[in-house]
Amino acid sequence: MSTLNPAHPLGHAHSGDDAHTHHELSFVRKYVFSTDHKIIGIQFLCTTLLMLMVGGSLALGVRWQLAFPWKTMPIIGPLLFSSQGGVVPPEFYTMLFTMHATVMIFLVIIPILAGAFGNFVIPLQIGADDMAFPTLNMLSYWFMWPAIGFFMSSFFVEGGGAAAGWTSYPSLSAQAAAAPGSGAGQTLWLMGVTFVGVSSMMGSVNYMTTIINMRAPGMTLFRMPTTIWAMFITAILQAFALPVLTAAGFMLLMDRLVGTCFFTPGGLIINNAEPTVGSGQILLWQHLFWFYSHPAVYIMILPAMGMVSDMISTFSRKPLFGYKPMVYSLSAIAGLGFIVWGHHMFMSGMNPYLGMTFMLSTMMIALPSAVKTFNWLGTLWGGNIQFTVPMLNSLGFVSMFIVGGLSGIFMAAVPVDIYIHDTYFIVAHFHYVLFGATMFGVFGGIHYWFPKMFGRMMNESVGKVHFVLSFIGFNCTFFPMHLLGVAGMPRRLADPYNYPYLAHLLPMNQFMTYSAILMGFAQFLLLGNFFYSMFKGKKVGRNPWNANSLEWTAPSPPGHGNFDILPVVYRGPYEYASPLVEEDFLPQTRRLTPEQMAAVKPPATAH
Amino acid sequence: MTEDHAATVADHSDAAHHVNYMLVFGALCALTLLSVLADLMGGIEALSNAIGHFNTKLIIGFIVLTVACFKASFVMLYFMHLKFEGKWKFVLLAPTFVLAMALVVTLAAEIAVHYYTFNTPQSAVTASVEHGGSAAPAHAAPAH
Amino acid sequence: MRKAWSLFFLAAAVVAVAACWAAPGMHWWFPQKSPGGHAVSPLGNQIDDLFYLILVITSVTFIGTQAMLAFVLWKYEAAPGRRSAFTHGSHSLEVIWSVVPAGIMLFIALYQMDVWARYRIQSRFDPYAFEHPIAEVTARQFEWRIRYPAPGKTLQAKPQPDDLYTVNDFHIPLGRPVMFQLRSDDVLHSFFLPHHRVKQDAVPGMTIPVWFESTQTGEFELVCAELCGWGHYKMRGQITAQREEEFQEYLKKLSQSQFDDGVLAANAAGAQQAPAGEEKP
Amino acid sequence: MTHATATPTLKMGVPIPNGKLGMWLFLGTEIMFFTAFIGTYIVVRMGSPGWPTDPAVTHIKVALGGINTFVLICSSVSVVLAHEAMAQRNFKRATDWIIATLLLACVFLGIKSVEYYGKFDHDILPGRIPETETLALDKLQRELDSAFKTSELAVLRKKLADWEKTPDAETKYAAEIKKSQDRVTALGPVEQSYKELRTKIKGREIDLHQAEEQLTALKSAAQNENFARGLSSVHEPHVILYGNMFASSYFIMTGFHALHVVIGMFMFGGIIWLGKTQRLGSQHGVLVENCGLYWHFVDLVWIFLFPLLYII
Ligand code: HEA
Ligand code: HEA
Ligand code: CUA
Ligand SMILES: [Cu+2]
Repeated sequence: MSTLNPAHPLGHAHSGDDAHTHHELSFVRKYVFSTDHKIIGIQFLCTTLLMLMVGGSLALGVRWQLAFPWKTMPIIGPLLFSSQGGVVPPEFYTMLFTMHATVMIFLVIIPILAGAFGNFVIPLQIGADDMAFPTLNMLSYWFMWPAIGFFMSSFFVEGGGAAAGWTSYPSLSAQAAAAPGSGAGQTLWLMGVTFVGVSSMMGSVNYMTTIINMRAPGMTLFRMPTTIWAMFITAILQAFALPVLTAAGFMLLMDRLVGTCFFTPGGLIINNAEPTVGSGQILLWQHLFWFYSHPAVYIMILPAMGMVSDMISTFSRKPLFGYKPMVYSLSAIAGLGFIVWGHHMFMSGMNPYLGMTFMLSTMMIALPSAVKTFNWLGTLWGGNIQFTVPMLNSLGFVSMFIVGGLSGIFMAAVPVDIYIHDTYFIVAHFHYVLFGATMFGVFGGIHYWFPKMFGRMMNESVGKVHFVLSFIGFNCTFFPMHLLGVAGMPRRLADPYNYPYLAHLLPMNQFMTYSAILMGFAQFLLLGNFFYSMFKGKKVGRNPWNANSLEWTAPSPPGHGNFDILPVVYRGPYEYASPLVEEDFLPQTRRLTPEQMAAVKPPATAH
Repeated sequence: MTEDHAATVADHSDAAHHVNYMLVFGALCALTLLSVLADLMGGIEALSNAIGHFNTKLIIGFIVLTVACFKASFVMLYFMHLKFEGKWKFVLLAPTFVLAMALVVTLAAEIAVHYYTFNTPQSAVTASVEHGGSAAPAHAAPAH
Repeated sequence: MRKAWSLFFLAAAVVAVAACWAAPGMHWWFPQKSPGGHAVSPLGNQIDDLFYLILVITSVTFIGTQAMLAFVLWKYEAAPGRRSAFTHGSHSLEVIWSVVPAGIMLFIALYQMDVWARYRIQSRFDPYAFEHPIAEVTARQFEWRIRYPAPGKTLQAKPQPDDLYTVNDFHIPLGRPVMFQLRSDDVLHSFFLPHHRVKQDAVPGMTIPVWFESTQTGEFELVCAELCGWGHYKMRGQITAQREEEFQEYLKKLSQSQFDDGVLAANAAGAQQAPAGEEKP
Repeated sequence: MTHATATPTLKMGVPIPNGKLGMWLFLGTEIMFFTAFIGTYIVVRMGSPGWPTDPAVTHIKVALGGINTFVLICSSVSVVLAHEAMAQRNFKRATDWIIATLLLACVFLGIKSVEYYGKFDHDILPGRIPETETLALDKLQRELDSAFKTSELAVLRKKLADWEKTPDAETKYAAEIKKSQDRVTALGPVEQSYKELRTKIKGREIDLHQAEEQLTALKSAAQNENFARGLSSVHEPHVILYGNMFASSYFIMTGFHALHVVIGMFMFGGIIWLGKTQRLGSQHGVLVENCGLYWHFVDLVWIFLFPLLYII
């Protein structure tokens, strides 16, 4: 029995050396084409951080044009458009925001959540030695690279990168004549999205199998940390929503390449080209696209919600308030998330009765979010709050998610959406949920699991400075967007000041651009801290945060096969401040003797 | 290690349930023949005429799709052994089914029932003004 | 330094609320064509009312939750020797905070339906306006083409020889609901009147009736609100709302200038009208 | 890793191997993938004011589709028998059944390609079907032009022109020049009627029906002169309303189904290779079962495609 019961909760006694002895792998197998979920997770993390730079730089290009329209754009301008004196042409602006969103969504947010954290954390938190299908896992990472290649190369083909927005609505995206970026660039874009899709699909099948079938003994479903629940539900969302996008993508690709006409009504004369033939349906694409992409926005936040729940509980030193409601609300968000996609199409010419139905379901999705928000506050209430960097970022998540979520209510109200649809109000909304919530959750997660990844801590002070600067920069950049939206400024405009009623908004846009640059510089702190600490950070043992879940019983960093002692789980992951023990935490694997159990009668729980 | 263990479990369940595959095969063939015949023979036409105002196409469609559903359930239940699997099959397949239906039903409500005037091939109204003539008919007559 | 983080988060919320409070005065609010930035259409005003209703609800929620956040951060900052309360949740609290928001959401959802129905459901349209569309607006990269029926006639689906055409210049009569048919020739566009709070995508292959009513004379911007290619940002039109008589007068003038073969006009008005006829050989 | 220590018997999760669980989950995603296509087809079809259903127009062959359904059902049986044989540890028999399945898959693809050939032959291809008379005449004109531009006549003319330019060609290639000139004269009437037809089409002097008749006449005249090859690429001008949408959905659905068949064949190839090299063993039970599940799914998709595309 003693082997099942690790008697060293603090874990300082063993460092993970003993785990390394079995396998001798070449460098390439170990670090490049590795099948070890931890290495793959770290590969995903580094790649996506790199892509964050790319996406962020594109965003700064967008911001430049909005603040200083038709002025020489720094770096890009002289480099690419020297003939126009460094002034970017309007179609380049459309490419900038299209590729900004594409990179951020398909190459940063989705892979950093599912790919990086999902990979690293899932087997560790459920007590498995690896993923169910390690080779598939490796492939899932390497399928990212063709996508990156396609996206990046699209800038250099005739006509330039895709320019139909990340939503790629036909006919703009279906007809090569429609816009400069609708030629080869759009085709490459579609192929890129297909590869990302295949990558995610392999990942999600893997995660589902792993979570269903490879949990450690005693790890019942309701003893899983919320991170695992969130990853599980995200994987389900991916698995069942993504194939629809892939199929739609193929149809659009065929429309472009071989002349099918799923999304092309006949008789259109686009840019003086031949009239189109066929009798396809433009709105069909929007339905299929949002059938995936609305669930996708939850794919982009649920894992962060799970991670934040873990961190808030850990650093409040208090059990997660309402664990089961938290889990149910995650599922409810996912379930409802499948039937609200039409709220992106209120103004699209969709059947108005359908619009009403979608409005109702969209309103209802605020409920599980409310439950989550209040439970986070409930967890903090009465806690013993430690303001570590992960905790600060998690608090940033909660505070920003509320803003982003509440602005969602305006848009969910159809009549209000008549006015604010496709204005900066929308842009404000989704940056609040995507950057404000998810990215802060991710920043928190990076600081939180860094010691497990590398056995070292990230610098606390630098982390705090990064948080403060990002938080201020973020809010100064995006909060004013709500006001721009109310002022009626449409999104995707290269030069809004062309319209007299918007001309006076230029100074505000300049302020936002300066803030965005501040926020961009702040990210250097994160990167510096990340790579510096990887080699020079303070060394730590297994459980630097005194946390409960399984990963903290493994060595830091865990060797191949993760656990030196097969973990057995005796309780849920949030038993902080339990009266049963002296310390204020009680790991899931720690076995208590009957005497210990009897010493204090635990208070009635919510389960 | 889990692989081996589980494989034996699977073997057990297989051995326990013997399916007469030939019977299933026969049923599937018969059903296929039925749907081919439904199309080839004019029998249904006569039937629908007898009943009256029913659309022949609708009846054929209904029959062949029902037959397809039966065939599909035979394949799933016996060939894919779903009949003998544990409860997990419901957990796994129910969401897929619900989602697939949700997508199709919504699309049906939207695309198949046009709320707004739908005109495609779009009459090249403005084009005809410009290019002077050769406009396609505004409302192309259906093929049937 | 203690409690600094609580104040930090509190400050963010306070600044946000302050910015919203100051916004109308700084002209960061609804476009100001009318006093106070009110919508210049009845339905637009209803939309604004809904907006303000939701703004009140969300503001209360926002202030409440952020205050709560700041409070717990203030009160429960870690202190040596303290131990947090050991609780896994509360059933009744969960019920309260699911039922109360549910009630609020349901209220918003039901309350707004009527505005939406008036705006979109065709059987709720003003019957006269519905029967007599004043124009067909066809979006096209990157302009708005407007086709009016000849004065005194009703608009036909097919273009008529005596139809009147303008580009990017849409005149409407004041004080009654007007309906027009929205189409697109090439890609998606969106017909957006910020001052009237009207928006509708123009979909190729579809003809969509849109109605609105202007309560104020003057010229207003017509914006394209759906990405339609490189020139999306400059696809700007103009709405001119004028009194009924002026509008009819305008149509007559338009008809005259459009079907003027140059000779008549030259005779009638002398050299003034000459430029219109000049292009003809 | 402490594999050796007594592992607790408590296994979490469902009582099936990971591989099989993963396969079922994958099939779930596949269901959604095909739902997108089939759903699209259903709604587009219901939402279209019309749809070509006449087999003479669509070149849909119910009999071929029916036979293919039968073939796939047979292959489903053979694959399940292979699985059965695996369970009885009769690996030789399992291999044989897999071979049978592979052969049936080949038959399926063979029949499929016959069908595809028919469609290609009549140009029932997405984006190429005229849906109005104008488009049909335009297309006829285009095809006639390109047929004549690349025909024997054009080649001969070019040769003659070349010879004209070369100084001593008259003496050198006299016989050949004569032959070519004769041939050009012989083809004169064909060219003449081509030119007439073309002017008529261009001036929109004839309607589609007349154009079709004259094309037939032209073709038979050309046949007599042994010129038919050049005109075989000219299709009869037919207006098929909503034909493009039909062809698009037909090809995307059967195309992706066929792709799945091909992938399945590779899987079977792998198993056969294992079997033939005597390496197939009881550890491959899950593998064969998974291939079977996949193959049944392919069959399932076809079970729905068949009535949807061929019958309704
Ligand atoms: C992580 C991503 C994410 C998340 C979580 C959300 C969450 C929500 N979104 Fe958002 N959304 C996007 C990403 C996201 N969205 C993106 C990317 C787009 C634009 C795409 C594009 O066009 O390019 C978009 C667009 C978008 C639209 C379309 C707008 C338009 O184009 O016109 C709508 C409309 O209904 C909408 C609604 C909502 C709602 C109701 C929620 C809800 O889930 C929010 C629920 C949360 C709360 C409500 C806050 C917490 C709750 C409380 C504090 C309780 C009390 C509250 C009340 C009583 C009100 N979103
Ligand atoms: C996860 C998603 C995500 C993220 C993180 C971001 C991050 C940012 N976005 Fe993004 N954005 C989208 C998703 C996202 N966006 C989407 C989906 C759209 C809609 C597109 C469409 O309409 O189709 C959009 C559109 C969009 C627009 C509207 C364009 C338009 O409609 O015309 C704007 C405008 O300001 C903008 C700005 C920014 C900024 C300033 C950031 C910043 O937060 C970025 C900060 C990060 C960095 C700056 C990078 C890090 C540091 C460096 C690279 C070093 C170099 C920096 C310096 C030298 C300063 N975005
Ligand atoms: Cu037209 Cu944008
Ligand atoms: Cu959404």
